[in-house]
Amino acid sequence: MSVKSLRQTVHGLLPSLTPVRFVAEDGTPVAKPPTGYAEPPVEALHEAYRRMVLGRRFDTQATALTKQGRLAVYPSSRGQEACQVGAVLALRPDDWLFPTYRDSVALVTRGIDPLEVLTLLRGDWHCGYDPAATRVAPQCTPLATQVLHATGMAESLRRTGGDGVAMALAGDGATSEGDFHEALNFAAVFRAPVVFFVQNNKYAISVPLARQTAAPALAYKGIGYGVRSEQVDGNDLVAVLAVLTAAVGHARAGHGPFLVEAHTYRMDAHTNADDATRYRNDEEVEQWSAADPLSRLETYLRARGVLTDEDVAAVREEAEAAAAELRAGMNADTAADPLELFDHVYAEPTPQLREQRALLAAELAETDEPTTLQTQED
Amino acid sequence: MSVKSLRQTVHGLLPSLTPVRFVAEDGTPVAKPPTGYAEPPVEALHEAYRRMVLGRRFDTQATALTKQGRLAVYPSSRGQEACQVGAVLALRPDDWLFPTYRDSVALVTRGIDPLEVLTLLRGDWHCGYDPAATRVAPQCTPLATQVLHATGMAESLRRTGGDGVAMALAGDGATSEGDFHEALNFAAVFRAPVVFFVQNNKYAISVPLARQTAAPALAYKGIGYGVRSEQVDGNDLVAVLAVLTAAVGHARAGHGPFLVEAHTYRMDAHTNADDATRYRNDEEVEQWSAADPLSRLETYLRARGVLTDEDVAAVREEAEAAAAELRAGMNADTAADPLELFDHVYAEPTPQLREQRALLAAELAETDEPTTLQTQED
Amino acid sequence: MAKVTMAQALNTALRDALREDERVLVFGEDVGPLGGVFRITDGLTRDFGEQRCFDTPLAEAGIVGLAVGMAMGGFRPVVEMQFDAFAYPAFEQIASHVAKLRNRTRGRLSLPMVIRIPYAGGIGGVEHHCDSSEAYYAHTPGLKVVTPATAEDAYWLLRDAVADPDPVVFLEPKKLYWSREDTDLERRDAQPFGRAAIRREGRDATVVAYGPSVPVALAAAEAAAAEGIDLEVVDLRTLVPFDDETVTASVRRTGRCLVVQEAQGFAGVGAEIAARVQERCFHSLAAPVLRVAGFDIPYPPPKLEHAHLPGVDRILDAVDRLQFADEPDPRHLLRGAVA
Amino acid sequence: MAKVTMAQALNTALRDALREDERVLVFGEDVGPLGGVFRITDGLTRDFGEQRCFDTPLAEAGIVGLAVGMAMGGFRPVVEMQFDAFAYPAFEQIASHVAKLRNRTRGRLSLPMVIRIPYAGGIGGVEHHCDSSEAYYAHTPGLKVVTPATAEDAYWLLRDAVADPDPVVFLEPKKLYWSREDTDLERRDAQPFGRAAIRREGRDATVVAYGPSVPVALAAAEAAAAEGIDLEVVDLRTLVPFDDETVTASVRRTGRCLVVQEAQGFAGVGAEIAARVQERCFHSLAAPVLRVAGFDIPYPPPKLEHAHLPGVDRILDAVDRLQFADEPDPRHLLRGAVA
Ligand SMILES: Cc1ncc(C[n+]2csc(CCOP(=O)(O)OP(=O)(O)O)c2C)c(N)n1
Ligand SMILES: Cc1ncc(C[n+]2csc(CCOP(=O)(O)OP(=O)(O)O)c2C)c(N)n1
Ligand SMILES: [Mg+2]
Ligand SMILES: [Mg+2]
Repeated sequence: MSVKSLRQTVHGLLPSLTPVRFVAEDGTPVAKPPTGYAEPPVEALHEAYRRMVLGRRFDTQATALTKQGRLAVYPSSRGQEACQVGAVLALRPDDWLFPTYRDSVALVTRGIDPLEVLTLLRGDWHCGYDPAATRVAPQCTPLATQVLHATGMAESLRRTGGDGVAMALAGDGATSEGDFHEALNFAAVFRAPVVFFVQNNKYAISVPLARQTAAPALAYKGIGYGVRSEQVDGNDLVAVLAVLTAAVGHARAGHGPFLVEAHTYRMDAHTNADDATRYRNDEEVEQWSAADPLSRLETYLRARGVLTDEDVAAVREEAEAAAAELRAGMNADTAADPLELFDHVYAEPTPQLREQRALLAAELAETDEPTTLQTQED
Repeated sequence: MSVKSLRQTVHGLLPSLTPVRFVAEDGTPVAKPPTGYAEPPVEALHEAYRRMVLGRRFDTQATALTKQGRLAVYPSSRGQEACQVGAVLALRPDDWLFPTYRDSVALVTRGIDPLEVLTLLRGDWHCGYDPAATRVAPQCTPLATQVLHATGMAESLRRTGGDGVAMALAGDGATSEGDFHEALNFAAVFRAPVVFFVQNNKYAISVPLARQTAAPALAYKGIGYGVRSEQVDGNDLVAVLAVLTAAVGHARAGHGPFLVEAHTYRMDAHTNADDATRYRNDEEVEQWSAADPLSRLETYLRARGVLTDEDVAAVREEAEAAAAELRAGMNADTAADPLELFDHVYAEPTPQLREQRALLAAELAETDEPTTLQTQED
Repeated sequence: MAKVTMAQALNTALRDALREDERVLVFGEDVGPLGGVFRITDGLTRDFGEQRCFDTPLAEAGIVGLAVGMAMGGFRPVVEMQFDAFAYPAFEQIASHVAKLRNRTRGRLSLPMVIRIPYAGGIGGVEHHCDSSEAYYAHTPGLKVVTPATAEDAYWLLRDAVADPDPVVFLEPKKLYWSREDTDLERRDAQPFGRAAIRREGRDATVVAYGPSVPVALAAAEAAAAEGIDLEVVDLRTLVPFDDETVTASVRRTGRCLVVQEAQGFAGVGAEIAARVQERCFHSLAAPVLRVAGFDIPYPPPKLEHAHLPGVDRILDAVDRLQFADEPDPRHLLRGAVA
Repeated sequence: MAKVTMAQALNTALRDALREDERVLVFGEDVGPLGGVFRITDGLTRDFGEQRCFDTPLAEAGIVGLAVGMAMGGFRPVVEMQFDAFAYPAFEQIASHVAKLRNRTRGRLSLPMVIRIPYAGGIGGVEHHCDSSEAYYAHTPGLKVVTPATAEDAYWLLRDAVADPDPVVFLEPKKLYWSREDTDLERRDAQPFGRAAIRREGRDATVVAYGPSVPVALAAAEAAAAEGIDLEVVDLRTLVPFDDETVTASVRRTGRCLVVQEAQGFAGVGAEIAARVQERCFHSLAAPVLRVAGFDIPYPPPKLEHAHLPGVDRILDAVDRLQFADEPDPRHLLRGAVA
């Protein structure tokens, strides 16, 4: 390869020096729109706005449920709605999504029943929705492990001849895990159609970005694998959707994986159980309030004349109705039968599990309790 | 940070577009010497030449011993002597080296008794030399794990106030492991004085580089961690020593870690037990013969008038003597007492190990064998 | 004497270790300003500085691998894995290096380091946060494996672990973090490292437990006492080294033995205990050594963990079976019923 | 009937599986053109193409994680870990995902995949190349764990494993790769998956073994026969599921039981076997269930492995102890002598 074409290859892999942005924090279009990315059509932005409102309402409702003691734990993604909605809207229904515990808003946007989304956090079962039907993997807790699964799924999709794409979601902290590295490398070597979408929300629980990496930006990791990379303002839905659409298109067209880093911010603590005052100050949080993705998009769409007061009111109403439905649903008892514990370990229980199941069944019979126990929460 | 200084940061981290080289394959100086690296003083090159001859002779002797059935297995590094000698000569005796199974020539160059180097491969014990005294970690087999140890050691050196440096050796294949990634990241965040030296010999056993990575070069991994990086012609001792000296100097001066990729070639099979004809052809091997690091340096030094026929003859004689000594040493029985198996598991054997030791002692007494068994090889 | 929680005892142990030996370092994920998700390292960064207690990037193999290098370099790292299942990424470093370095080098290098792991269930944690992973470590020669059941032991065993010349996997039963007890940490009443403690003396059977199962075993012993059965409860404290002497002596005295563990039973530490007790006490045994363990299933979701964890009733049922006849085994009858 | 090595049997099993089911894929380190370092995948790339058998980058978590995703996507991956200890980097993927995905999703997703691991010692391999790691997997619910001892079983168990709806850890005793036996792989005489095989019938005691220990147990049985002791040898074949029925029936018949394993003994699979045999057969036992296992040490260097591995003599010594009295245990006498 000539030095010139090498230089081109290198520059083709590196991200933009500054995050791609279409809309400024105040909701006005940036002076110089980014080159190389098309602004999504207005209907898409309109739908994204609606989804963000619904997502935000879901998120605040879930947080409220923890405060009322009706949900054990919830990792809020308030402030990250542009990322989570943008990610889902960039995908087709037949693409696969590999989310983390933080990505409940993405799941709701994908159309999964909010109650099923909360099954894990209510403690009823490990995954409440049907991953095969929704093409959404179970929300993943062991950090970065799902990035490999997404790569494997993408490789399956590539081999089965369609043009499906897989998208892995991961946090800034998760990029430090070995699995993240192995996934990017495998994807690049196999040219698997996978998009790695890093929501850099500046913290991994209490650990700030500067303690996580010394890279100029996480998007600079791509070149080390030969993976095209980009960084984007994660609180600008227009930019997120534009860049992710390009990334998904790149993968779908057979050009291999794509890494996108979104700069965003986790407005709430890590979960309701966390105390963020121990490691960050209010000023920082307030500064990021000004960059709120939802009001930014609202201002932008209103200024473009494509979002009316009625639209806004209608979406809010829809969101309130969904929140009310969620609250109501949380009253229903959904705990599993303890004997189900033995049903899914293997396709058929082993002789050992049959014995153990019988033991538990006998105990349950003895204690005269119904096998479906009342939950303590109710 | 301004866009301009960002751009500078990025370019400061990226490696040269082509490998740094001082001496062409035919032993003549390159037309345009690389900028930013000083050619090492002639005495250093002279000493490097001597070490390379000794290393090459050690390596061929070890391979010969496997053919005679006097050594179970040996992973040759023939063709990589510029890397292994350059690495050691770039370090001070109080720096630490973290080698792999492939780096026996580096160990010999470091001054470790060749017999002690071969203890592992003779099957006598896992590590035959004293790592504390030599400041050379045991040769590491689980790939890339030692890169983390080197980082930890470097961090220790940094904290204890001296200016010691640690160097980790790793192969191209090892860069795919998660531990490689985690080590680079930790080192960058802690600014640990560690040099990561990747000997890219184009194969990981049978797997060629193109199946290992899609990166423009492995050195492009550095920027994703904020680690300064360089690539070098690994068969040009002058370049290897120049770049590693700079890298070690960078770390020693407190500027943090440095990643160097050397492009070289594994002339022999993975080990004597491997059959390289299954996965590569002779032409490729022959091509690389022309790039031999030893004859290249010899030609270069002779042309510069600093290496005479007498010098060459003297070094060869020294090498032959060392080989003869090694052959003789291999006749001595060095197998450990079976009861030593219990001695180093913990500082003090547990009660369980004392019982087990007694069991074995009783067995050995019963079978009337001396506790130090004759080795089968003898 | 003051009321102390296990969490406080652990925090105090780290403080005292940091104070007494400048080679001691504490690091891991969120152990710095946050004080760890369980606050075991609370205030350490503030009081000892960032050089002594600090956050690392998020990578467990990295944390353990760094600790290996730093221990080689003369430090005494005490690292935290945030939860049991999140130590698995470090498994290679632990099994292939932490456990083996001393042996590989014939004792020329050693790794005085502690890997602290909040472990086991009972706190309503979601998947991957409640694994009982002790068997993985106890089966790996070269590691010492510790799990305290009391605040006092937590303090002394952690001090012992930090001072130990060998690597110690220190398993903290997270459900006991907040249980309080009266103890004076300044005075060592605790057994030496490597010795079990008889937490309750009894005549009729020996219950061997460790870590999170000890309080359950003690509660069961109280309940059994009400029914006229007098159980001896042995708390192992260290799984490796194993205190054969105390366990064997107890079982030879009582003639019966029950082992309790939270972990899934198959090939767990309880299996080892049962195996060695019957090896050593066979002719003293009036009944087989029985085990009460977690089921051989992935840890259940929070609302079902009560069905999985060995509780007082399940222990009492097993005590009832300590006199059973070989044929028929009631479990085989049950099994016929469901097959 | 033809002479077949275990290596050939495994290769044939992979070929037949690749041929019969296009969802089957073989991948890992060096499994392509090289045919694997043990040549188990010899010729597969040539005969089935790069799409069906291919090399991956060098990263075990990556290989297993990729397999998880591909199994979710409808494939049936058969992956190779190059050696036992080099599967440890994949431990998190195996324990937290491979073992759990079906359960987490209530059966909506399943992972029909096989993780092949050449394991255990006896070939003079250097450190990290000879670990007996079966207990780590057998202790992890959700995995099936298999280890063949004959070429015939290697073939059929691997076919069964590939066809199984659940993930299987397939442990290949590398020292048996080259042992030949007369067998016709076209005709299935092998037991069903999950059942043990009685390799030798005997009256006096049951020897339970698996994988690499089976031939040693059989050799010991021959030697014992010469001394007038008639040993029954049970080959477990699958560790999970465990065939209690066969083992229990045998021990109830013989009244004595000895368990043989190469792995370090503490909390190994042998402990489980001993524990469950005495639980189920207590009143049939004339002596404790004894274990002959590897020592609790890191695997020795090549020249010392003979001292570590359970051999015929050590098994015969243990057989002698099957009639021992509880007090005094000869090992305790020994221990007194060295303490
Ligand atoms: C392997 C592993 N280690 C540790 C944890 C505990 N943990 C849960 S979330 C978290 C922080 C993750 O940070 P980041 O990746 O930035 O995602 P965010 O929570 O900010 O969305 C940690 C350490 C885990 N889940 N998995
Ligand atoms: C974790 C791990 N996986 C697999 C292996 C088996 N193995 C030994 S050497 C090797 C190839 C290494 O290639 P590379 O890193 O390029 O180094 P080279 O041998 O070429 O010097 C492999 C796969 C290992 N030693 N460790
Ligand atoms: Mg984050
Ligand atoms: Mg290589």
